Amino acid sequence: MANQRPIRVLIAKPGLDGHDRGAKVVARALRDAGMEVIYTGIRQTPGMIAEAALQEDVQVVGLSILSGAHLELFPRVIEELKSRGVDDVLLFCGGIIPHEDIGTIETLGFKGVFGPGTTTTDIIEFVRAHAPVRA
Amino acid sequence: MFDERTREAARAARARYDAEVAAEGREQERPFVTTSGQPVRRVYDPTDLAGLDYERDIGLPGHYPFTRGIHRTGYRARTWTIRMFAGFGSAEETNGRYRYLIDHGDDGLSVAFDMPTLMGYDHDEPEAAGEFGRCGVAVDSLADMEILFDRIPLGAISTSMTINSPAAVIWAMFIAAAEKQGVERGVLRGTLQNDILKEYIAQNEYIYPPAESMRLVVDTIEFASREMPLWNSISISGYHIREAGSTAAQELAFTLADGLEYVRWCLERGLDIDEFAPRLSFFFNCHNDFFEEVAKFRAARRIWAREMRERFGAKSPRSWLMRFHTQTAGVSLTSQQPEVNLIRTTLQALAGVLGGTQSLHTNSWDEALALPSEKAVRLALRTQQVIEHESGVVNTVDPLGGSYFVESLTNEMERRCLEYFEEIERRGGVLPAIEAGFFQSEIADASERYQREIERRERVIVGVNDFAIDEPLEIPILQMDPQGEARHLERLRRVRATRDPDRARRALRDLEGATRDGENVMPYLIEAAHAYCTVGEICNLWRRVFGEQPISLSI
Amino acid sequence: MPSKSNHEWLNATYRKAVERVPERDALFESSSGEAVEPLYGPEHLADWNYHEKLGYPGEYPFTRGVQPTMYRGRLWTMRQYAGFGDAEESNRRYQFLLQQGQTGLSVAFDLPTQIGYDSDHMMASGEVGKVGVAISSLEDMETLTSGIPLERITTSMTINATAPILLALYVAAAKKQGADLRKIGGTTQNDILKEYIARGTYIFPPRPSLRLITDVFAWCKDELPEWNTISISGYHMREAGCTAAQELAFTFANAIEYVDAAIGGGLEFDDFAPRLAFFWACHSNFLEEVAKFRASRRIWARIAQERYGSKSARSQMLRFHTQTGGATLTAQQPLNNVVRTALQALSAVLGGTQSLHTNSYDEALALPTESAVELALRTQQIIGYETGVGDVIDPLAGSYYVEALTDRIERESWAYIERIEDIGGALVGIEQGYQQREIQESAYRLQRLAEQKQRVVVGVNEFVTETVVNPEIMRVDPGVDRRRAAQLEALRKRRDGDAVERSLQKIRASASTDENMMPLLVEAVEAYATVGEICGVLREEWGEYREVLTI
Amino acid sequence: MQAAELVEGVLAGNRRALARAISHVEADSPTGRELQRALYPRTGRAQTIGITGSAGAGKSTLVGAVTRDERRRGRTVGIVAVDPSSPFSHGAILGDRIRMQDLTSDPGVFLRSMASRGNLGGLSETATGVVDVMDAAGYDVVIIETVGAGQDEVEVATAAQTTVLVTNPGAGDEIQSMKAGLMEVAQVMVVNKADLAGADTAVTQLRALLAIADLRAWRPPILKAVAKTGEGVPELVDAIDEHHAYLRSHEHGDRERRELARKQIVALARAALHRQALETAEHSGALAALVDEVAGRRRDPRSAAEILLGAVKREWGEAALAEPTPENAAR
Repeated sequence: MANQRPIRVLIAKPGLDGHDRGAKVVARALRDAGMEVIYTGIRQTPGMIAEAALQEDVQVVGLSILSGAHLELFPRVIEELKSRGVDDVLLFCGGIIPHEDIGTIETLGFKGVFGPGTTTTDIIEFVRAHAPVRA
Repeated sequence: MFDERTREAARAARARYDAEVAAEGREQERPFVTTSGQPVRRVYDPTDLAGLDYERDIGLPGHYPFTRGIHRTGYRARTWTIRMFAGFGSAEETNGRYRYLIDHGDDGLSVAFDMPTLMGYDHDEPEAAGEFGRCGVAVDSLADMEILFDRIPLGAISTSMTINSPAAVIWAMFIAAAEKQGVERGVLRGTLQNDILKEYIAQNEYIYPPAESMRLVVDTIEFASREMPLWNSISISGYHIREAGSTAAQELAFTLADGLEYVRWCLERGLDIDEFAPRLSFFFNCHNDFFEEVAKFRAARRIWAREMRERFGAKSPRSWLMRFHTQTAGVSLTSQQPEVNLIRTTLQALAGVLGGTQSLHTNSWDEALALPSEKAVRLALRTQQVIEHESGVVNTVDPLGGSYFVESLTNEMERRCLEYFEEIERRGGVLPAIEAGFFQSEIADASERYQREIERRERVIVGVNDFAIDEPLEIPILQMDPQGEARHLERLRRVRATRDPDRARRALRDLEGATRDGENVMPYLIEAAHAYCTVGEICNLWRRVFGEQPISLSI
Repeated sequence: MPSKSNHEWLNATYRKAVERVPERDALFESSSGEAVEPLYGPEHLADWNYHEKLGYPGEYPFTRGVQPTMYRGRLWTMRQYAGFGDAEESNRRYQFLLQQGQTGLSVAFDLPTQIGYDSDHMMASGEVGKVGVAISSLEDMETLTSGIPLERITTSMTINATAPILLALYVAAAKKQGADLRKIGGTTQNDILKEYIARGTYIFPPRPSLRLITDVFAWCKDELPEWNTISISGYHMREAGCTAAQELAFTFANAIEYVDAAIGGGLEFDDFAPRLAFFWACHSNFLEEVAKFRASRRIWARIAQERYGSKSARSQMLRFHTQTGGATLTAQQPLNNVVRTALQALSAVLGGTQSLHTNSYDEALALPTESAVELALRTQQIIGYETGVGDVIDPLAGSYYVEALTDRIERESWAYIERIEDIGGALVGIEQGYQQREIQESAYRLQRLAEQKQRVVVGVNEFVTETVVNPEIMRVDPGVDRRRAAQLEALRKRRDGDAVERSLQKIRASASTDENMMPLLVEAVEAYATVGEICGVLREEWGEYREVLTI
Repeated sequence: MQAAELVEGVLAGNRRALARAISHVEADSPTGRELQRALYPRTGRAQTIGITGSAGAGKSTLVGAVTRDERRRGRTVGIVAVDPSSPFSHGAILGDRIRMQDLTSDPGVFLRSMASRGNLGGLSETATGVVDVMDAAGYDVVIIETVGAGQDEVEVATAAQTTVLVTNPGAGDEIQSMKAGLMEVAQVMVVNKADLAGADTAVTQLRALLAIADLRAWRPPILKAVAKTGEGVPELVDAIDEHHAYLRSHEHGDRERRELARKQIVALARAALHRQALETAEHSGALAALVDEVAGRRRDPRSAAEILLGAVKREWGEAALAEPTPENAAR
């Protein structure tokens, strides 16, 4: 079993928003799908998120935000990741994100943008399909 | 219901409470009444149900007197049929709309016809000018019917048709269309509105005099009870009475009175009540006054069951139970701030469901402005689906049963209905009352009262006489296909040119003979439909035989 | 009584009917997963006593409503939660809502304000004005309330960790308007326990937080008698996924914690209890929600009378605000949300709410636009003016189902309340993550039910349409950060720095005492000390709370 | 990054290299083995601390408090936090960062969460290796915190030089029923949440248990602490330091370090043996046949186990003859 490597995912809530229902439901579903989920809790600064992604050497980073501050916070998370040389993680996000912002967020490097009503199955499949393989 | 001691205690406490409130004087100074003008008390408690007997007056679902619904399983086995009334322009366009609705979860079709069709004219007659496809689909012959139901399996879906004076003709064409699809008439499910009495009372789309019209209705009922066991031969409709401005109590009373009148005519024809009564169905409006509407539906079932069993001695429980379709109230929609109509429709639909309707049409929010757009119709459909799947009200049968207020209001609706029955009887029955303009004037009075209340702002209509805003409307209006009418007329011309002229002539001749001889006209109509005789040809034939009812009848 | 019992009917008739046409493959259950029976009848109310269970409106146990006249006297207060950007923009929105017929204000603050950071603080970056209005100083509060007569309009403020400071700001602004404080009405949410459980805008550890709350109770009793000092909220726990019964139980357990703290601080129950208010969610299960509201009044009346020996009816009556269920809104086919909200609003009214917020249909996408807010308000007006449901008090009373459901929710709630008591109370439960875990279990269950399509969400897992919705959405002016920073900089230059420093020192000194902090807070904000500065001092003194992992 | 590059990065204290190296070691991949071989000679500088105790004892909070104290003493800290994997899905939720939020942006702290990944001992087989990598990366102190249930408490003793056992007031029954073995692996005992009633009773109970335990030269101190406020934590760190000094200087220290090495080898070998034996058994097909027989009541489970073991031994005998290198046995 030690040879089986579960996918490691970081689930984080950037900013000050405390509504963590979605983040927790996703964390739990990924766990139930056999992944190792590092859950950081609420009120994470972009620096904290990037540092966690680095130290935990995750393959995937998922951000949840409902406050509408995504266009401010997401670019800063990307910046912090880059400054640490973390350039090979799969990024996705979820929350209340207007459709017209999706393009911008994708340009930042987010491969999945999941709005309300997304099933956890969709997210699990997305992570399985796109998580980078680590030797 | 409650023991005497409980009620006695409640009476004392209630008196104390009422006195306190009166002393405080904080209630608004306005009459607290239902839309039917019935006063409502501030609070209802067991004292209001004195004399109510559970077994006798409420009972169990699926059991006499059906107050709690006609199905033992309520909506737990099957929810109501979502049936969206639709039709406009040519048969091609309407067929497209039907297939769209079915794709989005509509369970049953409901056909709206345009004015020429409703009045029995072909679209190339001068009376039809300018009316093509405006408020429904244009149908002249079987050729239109075939297109209207193209790729729609008539054996699998139920179809309701809102048609009255020419009901027998349109029905014959429908049966012919199904037969051409290879579906036997015996398995067809659906409803024919076919309610001529309410046309004289409220909607005015009659052609022939009452007695002759009634004969055609009885023909259809007879034919259905013999050959089409799954078909609702008539949908006795309060909807239009209500839309014309009646109160809920009047809607209830006049509709049930009409229903009883049809029963009498059928009995006179010599039909067995248990043979035809199970196929009678009803159609009610659902307006804003939430609890009054729920009570109306519950009372309707109880009254009908009692009348059928007690008065007419029907033996079969299936003759006792009232099945009905509901449509939310078109007149309650406003052209001001039209999105707000979505809310009205939602609440009305909920009342219809809590009242135990068998099928439901929800109006689209833009209908006060134009024919509904596709998106608006879909949203109306979603309204029903949200109630069905998300509100949980379908989980238990008759969830409001027992409510002091609702039961009390149900009793009250029944009482007022029976009062109207007596009044109608005093006037010699439904037809004499129609001829004397009784219904019409009652409705006119109610309508005027309602209008006055609005104008004096005793009754608030949100966005109309209060909370009004001044902003231009931006509504996507449904555009009809400009080629539709030409295409339709070309088809009508082609039908006349290409049909077998002898078969058509013979069919019309035989129909006339049967009409004059008092034979059931249905078999002759079906043959005429197959022969591609047109609606106008048939209705004009009857105009000659029966004469026309002058329009001066109503006040 | 019927000759045939429901039980017999179920076994004979009903079962036969189901054999012929089986029940739909659907969940017949309440939000707690309890089965809903096919039929409710008189036998469900067999041992049921009208006077014990219901009584009359305005009388113990208040099941039928807290006022004798209810909506025949006055409709509920239509109170739309609003706020975004800076004080000036929000003030404009309030003026709009008041013109449209809204009858009370409800202020949403941005996250920095809720968590005690000024708009120019590093932690506030990107969040200023996003989910509510940014208020850092008295200057902002004056702008926010400008042109709104605070003596006449009641204001509800959704603010918790920093509630005493925002209340101080409101009071200071009212004083500047020349208002009589004895006439100032409104509500501060001020409910920190549910923040630890579900909403997350806490700052300090529980003990000092509870002290601030009881300070507000005590101070308002004398200074601001018309103010609802706390709005003990189930809303956010429900939004986080708990069931209706849990919503009541966890909220009452929190209420008990507050009351005990206040009594422990030397207050008399009947002195402060009349100013306690509650705040419920209204979700989609139509009749369960009605039953929940009715049960909540009965439970509180019993807690007040039996647990605290209350003598005053005003302390026993549970008054509550309701908001329709934000979590029930879908981003797909957003107009369906109008339907949901209308149904939920009707539930709340049938349940006898004192005030109501109806969500806008576009809120699952972004902040609501003005036209969506207007439609949400119209929803309430239609219920109030067109449906007649307000003409009769507690119109569903007596319904076998509704009464049985009311009893059941009450029973389930008591069981939870007792379980929390056994743990050692709400606070201990929170520290152990008990409530959090229970809520997550329910949330996860709901999610699974939806994914397995056992629970249909129209437009999401059934009746799906492919069309992309791209409605007009509301955006907060992106320049608000810079503007706010400049405003604060100017303010800090302009004000009397020494006075600010002195007032902050007093607050620091009082942190370790049990002195009532409210007068000090009023003094500080009147000197134009900012929310962030005051919280900064208290953070240094009390430290910060860290969440408990409960997944 | 290749192994050589990683080794260089780890030794230079590059955090990204360290994180990636840990992943390899945790996965027990060939690169991971290579890294361990290359890095082990560069370890031994760090003070390694194991923190164990039952669920809810406040271990994470205590790790945070100890780390803060160590930082105040100017030491850098690496933390390995192990949480259980789900026995069903093998997934895990690792939430230790929540309680150490203030530490996660401190460049002198490196926190790595690990899942137990369903190993028999509970504690990840590879945790020892991860501790070594952190040691090699130059952290002055490496703390390993384990899931608090079952056998893993014993196993934590193999991963660290100093094991701290955490209990709480009111845990009397639990202390009474503690396995003697557990008592014997702890070098420091601490009653956390000592602000609650019953702290002194707990201390007395621990003392009574120690009195009957089979102890050597080092007598574990019993301390009280309140991790939440930091009360008693400096004393705890002092005690850990003392044990560290003891290992370095005392005559018994050397013996105990050898004992630790032995335990580590045995634990790893046992796990590897166990796994490989089962793999071999499944692979040979012997197991499936035996299952049929036992399920059909034709053979008793005990004899079946013996047959299985025989089959494994035969296979291994041949393999061992073919390639008798120590590496083969460890694969």
